[in-house]
Formats: sequence, structure tokens, C-alpha cells
Amino acid sequence: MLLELSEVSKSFFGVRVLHEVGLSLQAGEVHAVVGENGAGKSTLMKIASGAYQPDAGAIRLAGQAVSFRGPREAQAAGVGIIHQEFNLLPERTVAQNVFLGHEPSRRGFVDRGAMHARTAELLASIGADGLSPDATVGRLGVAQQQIVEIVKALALDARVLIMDEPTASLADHEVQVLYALVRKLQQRGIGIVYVSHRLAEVFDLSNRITVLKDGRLVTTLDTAQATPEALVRHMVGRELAHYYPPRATQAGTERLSVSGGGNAKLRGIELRLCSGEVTGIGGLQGSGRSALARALFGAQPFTSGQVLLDGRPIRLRSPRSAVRAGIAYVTEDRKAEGLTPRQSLLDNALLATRAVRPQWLGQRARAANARQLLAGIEVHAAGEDQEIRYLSGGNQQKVILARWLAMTPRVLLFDEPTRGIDVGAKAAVHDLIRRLASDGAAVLMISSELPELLGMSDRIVVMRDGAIAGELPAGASEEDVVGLATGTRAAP
Amino acid sequence: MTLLRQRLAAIDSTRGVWVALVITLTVGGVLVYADGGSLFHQSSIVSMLQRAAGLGIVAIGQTFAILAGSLDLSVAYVISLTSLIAAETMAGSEGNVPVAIAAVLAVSAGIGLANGLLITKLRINAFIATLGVGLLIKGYLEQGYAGPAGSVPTSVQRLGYDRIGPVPLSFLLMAAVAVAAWVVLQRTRFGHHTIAVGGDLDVARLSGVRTDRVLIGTHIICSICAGITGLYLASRLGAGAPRVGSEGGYDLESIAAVVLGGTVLAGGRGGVAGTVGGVALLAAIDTIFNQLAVDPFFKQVVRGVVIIAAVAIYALRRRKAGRP
Amino acid sequence: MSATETGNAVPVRSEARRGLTGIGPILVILAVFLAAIAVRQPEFYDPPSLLAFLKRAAPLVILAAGQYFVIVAGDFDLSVGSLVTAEVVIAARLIDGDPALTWPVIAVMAGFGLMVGLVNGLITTMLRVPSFITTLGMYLILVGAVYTWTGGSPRGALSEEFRMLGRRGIEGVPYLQQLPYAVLVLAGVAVFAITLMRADFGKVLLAIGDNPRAAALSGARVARARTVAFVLSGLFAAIAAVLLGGFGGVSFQVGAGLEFTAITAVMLGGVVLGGGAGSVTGAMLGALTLEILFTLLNLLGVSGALKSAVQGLIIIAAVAVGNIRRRS
Amino acid sequence: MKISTAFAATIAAVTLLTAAGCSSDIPQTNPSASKGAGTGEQSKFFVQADYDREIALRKVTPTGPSDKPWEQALDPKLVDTAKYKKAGPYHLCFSNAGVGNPWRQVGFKNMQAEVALHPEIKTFTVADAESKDDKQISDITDLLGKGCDALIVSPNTTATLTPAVEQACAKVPVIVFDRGVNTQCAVTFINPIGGYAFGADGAEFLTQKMKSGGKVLALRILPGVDVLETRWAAAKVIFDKSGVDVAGVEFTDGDPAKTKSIVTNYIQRFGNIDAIWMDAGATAVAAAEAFEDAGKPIPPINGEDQQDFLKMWQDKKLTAIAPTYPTFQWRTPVIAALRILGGQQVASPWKLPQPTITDANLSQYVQPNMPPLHYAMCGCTMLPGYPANWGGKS
Repeated sequence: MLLELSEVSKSFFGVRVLHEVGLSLQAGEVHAVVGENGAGKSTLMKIASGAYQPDAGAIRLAGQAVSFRGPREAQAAGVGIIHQEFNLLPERTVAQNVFLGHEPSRRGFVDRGAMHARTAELLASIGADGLSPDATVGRLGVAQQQIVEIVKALALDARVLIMDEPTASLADHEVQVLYALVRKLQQRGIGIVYVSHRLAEVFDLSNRITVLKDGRLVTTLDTAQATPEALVRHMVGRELAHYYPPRATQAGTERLSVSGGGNAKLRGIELRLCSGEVTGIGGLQGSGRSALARALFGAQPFTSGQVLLDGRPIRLRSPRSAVRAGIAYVTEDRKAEGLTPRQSLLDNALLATRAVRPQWLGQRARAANARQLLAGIEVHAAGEDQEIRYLSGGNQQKVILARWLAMTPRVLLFDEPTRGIDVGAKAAVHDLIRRLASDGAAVLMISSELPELLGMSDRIVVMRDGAIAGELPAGASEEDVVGLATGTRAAP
Repeated sequence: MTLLRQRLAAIDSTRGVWVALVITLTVGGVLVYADGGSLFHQSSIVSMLQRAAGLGIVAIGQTFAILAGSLDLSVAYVISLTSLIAAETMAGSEGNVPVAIAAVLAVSAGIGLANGLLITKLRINAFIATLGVGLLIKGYLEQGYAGPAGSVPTSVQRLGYDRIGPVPLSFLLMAAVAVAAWVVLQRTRFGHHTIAVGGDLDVARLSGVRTDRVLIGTHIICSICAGITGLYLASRLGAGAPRVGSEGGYDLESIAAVVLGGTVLAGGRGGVAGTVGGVALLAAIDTIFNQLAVDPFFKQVVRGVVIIAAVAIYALRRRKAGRP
Repeated sequence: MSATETGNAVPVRSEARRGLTGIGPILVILAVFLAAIAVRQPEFYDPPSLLAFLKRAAPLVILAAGQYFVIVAGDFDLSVGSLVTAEVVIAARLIDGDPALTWPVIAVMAGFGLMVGLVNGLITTMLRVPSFITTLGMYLILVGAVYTWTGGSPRGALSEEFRMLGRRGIEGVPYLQQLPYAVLVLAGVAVFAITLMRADFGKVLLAIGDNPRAAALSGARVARARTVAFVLSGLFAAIAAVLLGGFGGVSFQVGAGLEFTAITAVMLGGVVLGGGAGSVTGAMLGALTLEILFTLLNLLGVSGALKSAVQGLIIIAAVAVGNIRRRS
Repeated sequence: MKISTAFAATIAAVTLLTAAGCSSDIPQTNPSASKGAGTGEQSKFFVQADYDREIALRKVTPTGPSDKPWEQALDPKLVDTAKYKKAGPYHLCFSNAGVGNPWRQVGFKNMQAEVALHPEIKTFTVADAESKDDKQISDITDLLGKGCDALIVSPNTTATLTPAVEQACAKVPVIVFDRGVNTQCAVTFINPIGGYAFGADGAEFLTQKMKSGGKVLALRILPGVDVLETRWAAAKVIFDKSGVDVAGVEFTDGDPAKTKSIVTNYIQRFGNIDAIWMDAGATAVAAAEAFEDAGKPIPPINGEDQQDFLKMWQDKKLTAIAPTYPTFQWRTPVIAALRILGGQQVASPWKLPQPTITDANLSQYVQPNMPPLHYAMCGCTMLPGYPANWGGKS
């Protein structure tokens, strides 16, 4: 056994998040860890990589009992981790980031020559020689940053590499690059713990799968023997009757339309969103999907073109103007753009209402309304004034949905609505999106997960290089989408 | 080539202040000339450099604290305290000089350590921690000293008064400190880690940087620099003075100099070169106004405006460069 | 992390309990000091002397409340001390002993406070200058400007009518003897501040201090709210100036160091530097505690020189303990 | 959580009481009947000889024109200045410690006006050190490069400016005034009798006016300023031998509000205070008001020659005295400089008289048209630009 965690337990603020969990990893093995959000995956990984210390339990590395007092010790022992959120310094260069914490030094001084050379090697070794070691990380795209993140882990010559949701921010073709990389590392005899929500990946890559639920170990099984259905059953403890809710029966009236919309990141946008419809937006990372949502929400407004809302022209100068016009935006990056972490979940749910329709009094009525919404979408928490940062990703996302439901919006923009959310919550969110549509709202949904995109959308608009590459009807195939997105196939 | 590009990048963030300095000196020079004086008269240059030296050394120390995302409001009192320790330990005799220097460095390092521990171990906000420590020292000084005390042997006073041509020894001392600091920040792990900690504490920690040690380290350096300034002032004043630091306003002025130099108050960006420029700029403004015999109160106003304007311009440039 | 008992119930918690969260420590410290005073100086609790104390404490409490808005939104206001000085000196020169000018000048002071706050806010939000720098600069500017304007020493004089607000009160109140105007002003300000923080403005301000991007993307006008916080701080400083000028008369020292004392008070009250957490009640209690501390030190005969040392210790201890508590 | 909150309490309490314990001499009897803190130990600045000399000097009758106290001198020893003689016009230089308080403001205005009186002064260069020792040292270096014919120095602190002044003596005739330096190299050192006399005048008056064993509260601006330390040192000597009970010695930072709070606390703590001694007049009015607000009669008090106090004294018929540290001394250095450059003898040291304002002569110093913090003893009433330049209304 390369790495072995046994009977590991951990609590935060009196809440037990891991109950005597065990996990083992062999050299050259890819061991997937799956489970709903709040199942304790990330906590377990943080313990394995020394970021947290377990309250109880043991860690053995190559048979040796170890106890990491910090990430530094874990790294020294050869345990590297690629975190869910990027751990990079935007102001510093690729090389400086890659070697942060273990800069090569000669006679007490940092050996910048060596640092530069080693970084170049590592980049080359994973076929990313396009990337300069001296590039400032802040100026790189998300995918490139992901590569830096991986190189950073490789620079440690890790024997054990933990990947926590490595594909979360990658588009499908970039995911392929990652697969290749993982297999390459596997051949080098590196043991890889692979945490993911994307079952497809898990089956593609892993030798064994460990399922966690509510901080407990459910089972560990060989991928060969496992089936997706079985896995989902283990994860949520129930069969998922229907994965995607039924589509709209008849297209509604036009709600919002853009003609000739453009700005720094977008050009010639022609788009219509209809009530009762879910319009999916496909495309690669950086193809302008998020830029489109942000333009429609006034966060990075259109500088040209015209927007009609219910037939009336409207200027979306700022998020505020959009919110007032009845547009809602569920962002891609919940932590940075969605939550106000130290406020109670009730306050988070009320944020938009308070910001746009301020009142001196009448707080109670509002609170009551918000409570109903929260209950309606099954948010689980210790109390309504619990700080939201202590909730699981799924529950956090639900609270943010409640924030917008309270505004009864006419148009909803979802950017990766189910990113980092467990299967159970995922279904709930999907149902909710569909319900909102059938209640008459126009929904725009950006997703990098093709199954989700295809499963949810009534129409799919695919973007490429800041423009709309083409539109596909419901029931289009993955190939159609990828083809349009990569430009290998023309619009029908 | 690439190293060159790196160096250019490093300069870029702190170039602005030097431009400002050149402009100030030219405009000031003309004004003073029109006023019938000369800004570049030996004596004015000397006093300009002299004035830069004291503030410069503190500000360089402060740069470390700020780069690491912290700050130190206790420096002014550390300066007063160390000036007294120096003068009293020396007690006018050559023999005691080494002891005195050692004592100063030890005490200031100790204070820096205390600041660092309060901030890292007790998680007290740097603003409050250093303010509190400053108040403690202030209380000690007010309780223990009724005015200047101790005396400095003439050999040490030379540090405060001697000069090579128009360049005072004290200025060379500052230059030395500056170079050392630059090397530490650019070329050592500690330097890299300091900037990392200031850039993003969590990233640094998860990358295996011992963030607490780094923060403590920067505070020790900051205090030691204040200690050196205390030594310098003692040599200049021939004695230790319990209010020389606070009256000199070294706490806020050092921070002002650092941000004038383009170092971001939040940390993670900037450097010593800028700080030296910031100090030089403040000194230049000072001297010019002296030459023009401008009402010292009005000078305050200008200082305030300059500081705000400078930082506003940096912010603007960074946004143009498309960074937060 | 906290999946609890099944079912979708999110337990409701009482308003009262929510009101108390965060101000526990400051209440305890306050209690300790009050007890210490009770031992050393029982007379302190005679209504008249208690009110006299409140009268003296009022300005700092008001300043702390103003500072709270700025801090909770994630900023600093280092300019309040010099603003207070400027206000008093301006008032003296404008009134110049003429009773008729009292109220007009008070209006001018309020206006000036609002304006300084507005400038602080706009520079910080529009030009993206860190508030520490903005207000540090403003501090230098105000000090310099007011000295320049008065040629270095205060001119004119405050009218008795002006000074009434800070000095006198409603006489012959049964049992209290005199009810100082300052206390009434303080009460008004406190009620205003607390209501404001209970209303939507306050909640949104907290959210902004916590995560400005999220707040903006929920439709909050971040820049405006932060600016308003500075404006409030400026206005409160003006009010404090009226009381301080009335209480002590005109001088250049009247505002010296108040910015740090106010920030200290806010910290003591359990408000987190950097914004997003803490209550205005806590901030005001913090200020009250600080004043009590000074009185107590005085009663205990602690020599003047040691006071700053004790102050330093208390701040560090209080904040440290607050943190330990928050973590446990 | 409960525990840690309690912990908070203990910490705070312990900190507080230890801090308090270590500097409080109060016997642990019934606190409200407590005795005063006493006068503490004598200041490091106290020099018996100087004290005796100053006490004696108060009786000496000055030589020189009685209507121009700034030209008078107390038993002067004249020094010859022929070696400095040179023809005008002159370039006079002045290194000023700062103008950070009203006293220095008024004084500096006097000096400027005095300069204006003398056409032979072609240029008058001033460097303001903003009360920073370090800056003043550079300023002096700076001024020496400007070809001054004579240098006037008002040192920010005594010890620290000595080297710089010695440096200057080598180049030009130097006149030091107000605060001294530890060197004899200056041609002359000009100042009034001094702090001991100031402190003694006030203290003696109070001890006469208050009942024996009465409680006096001593209010000081801040520690460590020599001119102020000597004032307190003298007062201490007198209080100690007169057997009054010094209730406490407090520092006010010259802040009226703070002063008022302190006095109010003392009134509460001791029931009443029978006299107020101050080392500087700036906050005298605030101190007196504290008694008014507490509904008590204002006890015997000493202030200084600032208008707000003199006015209150007159209006409220206070039992008061105002020793002065006259601002007219700012005129003398200019006069001295011109005499030196003219080769005439000058007194060295040049001791100026130090008048005291009493009920007898109060009326002639109250000037309603002047600003509240204007110093009456400015000898400026006849100078050009008065009263406007001093902020007064004509």
C-alpha cells in the first residue's frame, strides 16, 4: 500500500464531518472518491494532504505511520494535491507559482535559472510547452491556470497525487488532455486519488471507487464491477427515477431578445429567450458563454446592439438595472460571486430583495416569505441564522436560488448551475429550473456538462470565439455540440 | 532575456514614483531658482539626503510588513525607545558601542517578534496589535523618561554628521539597507514567500509556505529597521529622545512612503525600489518647500494631496492593465 | 457540512438571541469595570454623576458609531480626529461669540462633515484608493488646512448658546437634577444608528463588507453604500465636534488621536476589521467601556503616563480573547 | 463559550488591576476618603542652584527701558562683540523649532514684526522644524549654506540640538533663545527668568490662598519637556514644604475636554478640590469650567496670560494669578543680532524680566478684541500690523 488512511474522524464547530473513514491507494492506481457534497470528500483530501489534522485515525505512507502538521510536511513526504479552487498567485510568474514553497536555491539564494529550466521541462513533459515559465499567471486563461496547478503538483515529484475536482473548470476537449496526463502519471507509478462528481470520468479513469455519504464510508468497489446506477444508489441511497425533468410542451412567447449585441468579449449576438423555455448555451471555456450571461445581467454590458425585454427596449447598464428589470443571475463561482459567507443563510436569501427593494420596516413579513422559499427547496441547516459558509455546496446553491426566487424574476441566467453539487441536489436544481420555466420564466443555462446541456435544454445555442456558432434543436447529439463548439462542423 | 523581462516587470510597478520625483525636482528647482535660491546647492542636497535617510530606513522595514499584507504602527515608538537604549548604553564611551548596537538590535527584534506573535498566534489584526504594542512602549517611555537621556560618543556622532562630498554617511547606510532588502525580496526564499503571503495567505499556506514564520519574520525585519533608525537618530541627536519617533511621525509617514512607492497596501505587490523613491519624493517636497519658506501647515495639505493622488493614479494604471 | 435531522425544517431563532450574538465579551468586560468602579467609588452611581459621565462619554460613543459604519463596510476612517478639530476651530471662527450665529454655524458644521465624508467616500470608491490612504491623506489635509486658515492658532470664540449643548442640560429634572443635552443627543444618535443597521441598508452594508462582488451581483449599489458609510462617519464626527467644542471649548487638541481611540473602541466592541461582522451596539458599548476604563484608571490613581500602556494592554487582551472565543 | 467569556473578564480585570496597583499609592482604606497621590519624586530636571538663582532673580529690578521689557535685562554681564562687526544690509537666519502651539505662533508674529522694523535686515530666512529634532538639525546645516550673517536658534530640545549649534558657532554668530543648549559657544542665550520662577509664582499664590492641608490638583501638559518640567519641579518644592495635600498630578496633553474630564473625576473622588495648579495656561479655562459644571465654586487657580483665561478671571472674579513666560522674548533675538553685527556689547546670558499678572494689573492685559488663545504679554501692541496680524479685530 502506497497510502493508507484508517478510521479517520474530523469535526468542525462541533459538527462531525468524517466518521472513521478509511481509504487505501496503491502505486500506479487511480482511486476515485465520489459522494454527495458534504459527504466529506474534500475534508478527507485536505487531511491526506496535511491541510487539516484528523481528530482520530491514522495515516500510513508506504507502510510508515505519518502525521502531517501542515501541507509542507505532506509535500516533503511526497503527497501533492490539486485543489478544487486554484491555488495560484495572479501577480507572480508561472515558475514562481510552480516552485512556491520549495524554490530551488543555491548558497541561500533562489536559483532562478534552475527554477525557470525545471518549469519549462515540466510543462513540456505534459505537452504544454506553449506556456512560458515567465508568463504572469493572472494573465492566463482558466485552462492554462489549471495546467499550472497540475505542474505545480508535479514539481513536488509526488508519489501520491490528489486531484480534487480537477475538471470542474475545464471544457470537454481540455478534459481529454487531462485524461491523457492522468494516465501518463499512472504509468510513472504515481498513485492518484481522483475526486469527481462526473461519473463518466470516474468510470473512464479509475481502478477503484470509494463512495462516501454524510461523512461515512459507504463502500469501496472495483470499477470493473461497478455500474453507474449502483454507484448513484450508493451515493444518494435511492434510485433516481428520472434524471432530467420533461421538456416544455409548447414554446412560450418571446421574453427577451438581443440583436447585434457586442462588447469587448462578444460580437454580433442574435438571441431570443422565450417564456417556458430553457435555452442551453454550449461552447468551450472562454468562448463567451459567461460573457453573454454577464452582458445580459449588465455586469459587463453590451456596448452595441439592442436588447428587448417583453418587446420594450431596455438598457442593462448594471446588475442593479438588470435585477430591477426582473433578470436573475446564478453565477458560476459561488464562493467569489454568490455568497456573503459570514452572513446568515436567511440574510443571504434576502440579499437581493433588500438591495433592490429596501425597506425600513416590514422585515418580519420578508423573513417569513424567505423561510417558505427555503423550506420549499429543502435547504438543510442547523438554523436560519447559521452562517452560510458552514453549509454544503448544494445547500448554499439552494439558498442562492431562494435569493432570486424571492424576486420572482422573468428571466433567469444560470452559469454552471450544478457545478460542484452532488447528484441529489443536482436533480433538485434541475427540477427547479424546469419548474421556473413552466411557471413562465425564460431560462438561459450555461453548462460544460454535455449530458446536462442536452438533457435540460429546449434549444441549444453554441458559442465560439465570442460569437454564436449556431443553434441546435432539442435532441441534438453531443457530436453536434462539440462540432459547433470546436468549429469542426458548420451550423445546420 | 527572460530575466531581463522579469526585471522590467519588477521595475514597472514602482517606476511611477521615480518619474514623479524627477518632475518634482525639475519644477521645484525652477521655482526655487525663480525665488532666488538654488535647490541643488550643496547644503540643500545634504539636508535633503539627511532627511531621506531616517525615514528611508523605517520605510524599507515597513515595506516588508506591508508586502506581507500586514503593517506596523509601532515603529515610531520603537525608534524613540531604541534611540534611548543606544544613547544610555553607550553613555558617551567608545567601549560600549558594540554592546549598545547589540542591545538595540535585540530589543527591536524582540518587539518585532511580539508583534508577529500577536498577529499570527493570537490572530489579532495587525492594525490593532501594533497599535497596542506601540501604546505599551509609549507608556513605558512616558513613565520612565522626562526628556532626552544618555549620550553618544563623538565617533558615533560622525555617522550622523560626516559625509562624502554631498552624500551623508547616513544616506549610504540607508542605501546599504535598501540594497540588502532588495536582494532579500528578489533573491531569497523568504522574499518570495513574503510576497506570496501578502498575495494570498491561503495559497501560500497550501503551497507549503510557513506563513506564520514569514509574517513574524517580516515584522522582526520591520522593527529592526526601526531600531537602526533609532541608532541613527541617537547618533544625530547625540542623545536618546523619548519623543523623537512620534514627533517625527515615522509611523504614518513610513506607510505613506511605501504606498507612494507603488506597493499595494493589501500586500503581494511592490518593492523596495519604489519605497526609496517614495521617501526621496517626500524629502524633495520637504526641501523645496523649505527653500520656498512655505508655511509648514500648507505643506501638510500638499503631502495629503500627493499621497492620495499617487495611489489613485496607481489604481487607475492597474485597472488599465486589466488587473484587480 | 451540517446536514441535520431529515426533513426540510430550518429551525427559526428568536430575534432577541440574534441581537445578543457577538457583544457577549464586551458586556462582560464592561460589567467588570463597572464592578471595579462600584468598589472604588460608589458615588459614581448617583444619577447626577452617572449622567455627567455619560455626557463626557457621548462624543466618543458617537464617533465610534460613525466609525462602525465605515469599518463594517470594510474600510477605515482615520480622518475623524482631525475633522473634529477642524469643525470646532471653524465653528469658533465663524461664530466669534455671536449667539445669533449658533444654529447657522451648527448647520455649516454638519454640512462640512457630510462633505468631508462624501469626498472620502468618492475617492475611495471611485478612484479605488484604499480608505486607509484616503483618510490618512484627508487627515493631513484637514490639519494643514485648518492651521493655515487660522494662521496657526484658533480665532474667535464659541457662543454660550453653542457650548450649552456640550456643557449644560435640562435642569430640575426630578431625581436626576440635570439631564444633559449631550445624553439626549447620544440617545438620538444611538437609536438612529441601531434602526439603520436593523433596516435593509444595514443588512446590505454588512453583506457588502462581507463580499462586495456578491452584493453587487445581487443588485446592491456597493460604491454608494460605502460612500454613505463615510458620509455618516463625517456627520457623526460633526455631531461629536459640537458636543466636544461645547464641553471643552476651542483648541487644536480637541480632536487629537480620536480616530485611533474610536477605532479601538469599535474593535473592543467585537467588530471585525475588514468588515462584514459585528454590531453597532457592540461598537458603542466598546466606546463606553473605553471611557469607563479611563475614568477607572483615574479613580485608581494610575499615573497619567501609564494610561496609554494600560490602554494598549486592554485592547490587545480584549481583541485576542474575542478571537479565541470566536474560534472555540 | 461561557468559560472563554469569563476568561475575557478575568484577563481584562487582571490587566487592569495589576497596571493600577503598580503605580497607586492610595492606602486601601475607604476609597472615597482617600488621600492624594502626593507629588511623587523630584524631576530629573531639578537643579537646586538654578532654582535658587531664579527664585532670587524674581526680586531683581531690570536694567533698560521700563516701557520695553524685551530690551531689559536682569543683572546683565555684557560681552564684547567687536569681532562680529560688519556693515549692513544683513541676512538674518532663524531656525525655528516649530509653530505648533499658540505661544510660538504669537511669538513668531512678534519676531516677524520686529524684523519689519529694521530696514537694514535685507533678508530674513526662516526654517521651520515642525518640532522634529532631526529636521531642525538638517535645517541648521541647510541655513549655514545660505550665507547668513547671524543665526537665531530656538531649539526644539536642549541636549539634542547641541551638536548642530556647535557646528553653527564655527561659522556665524549664533543667538539661542527660549530653550537653551548645552554649549557656551553661542554669543548669547536669551530667555526670561525661567520655569522655576513660573512654577513658584503660581504655587506660592495658591498655598497662600487655600486653607492649609487643602487639596491641590496639579495639571501638566505632558512629561519630558524641560521648560515645563522645571515649572512643576519648583511647584513641587513649594507644595512639599507648605504641607498642602497634592491630590494628584495629571497630564492633559493640553486638551481641554480631557482636562475637564480629569478635574471632574477628581472633584467626584475627593468631594472637592481646593486649588488648581497648572504648568501652562492653555487648559485653565476648561479646568475652571469643570467646577462650574459640577456646581462648585472655582477654587484658587493659576493660569497664564492667555485672553480666554484673563477674560474669565475678570468676568467671574476668580481668585487667580497668571505667571507668564512672555512672548515678547521673541523680539529680543533680532535686536540682539543687530547689536552683535553692529559690534555693540550685549548681555550674555540675556535674562529678560518675567512679569506676573495679578488682580492689581489684570485690567490692563484683558484685550477683548484679541483671540481667546492670544498671549497678552506679547509686547506687540505698538508693533506694525497689530492687532490684525495677531488675529485680533481693530
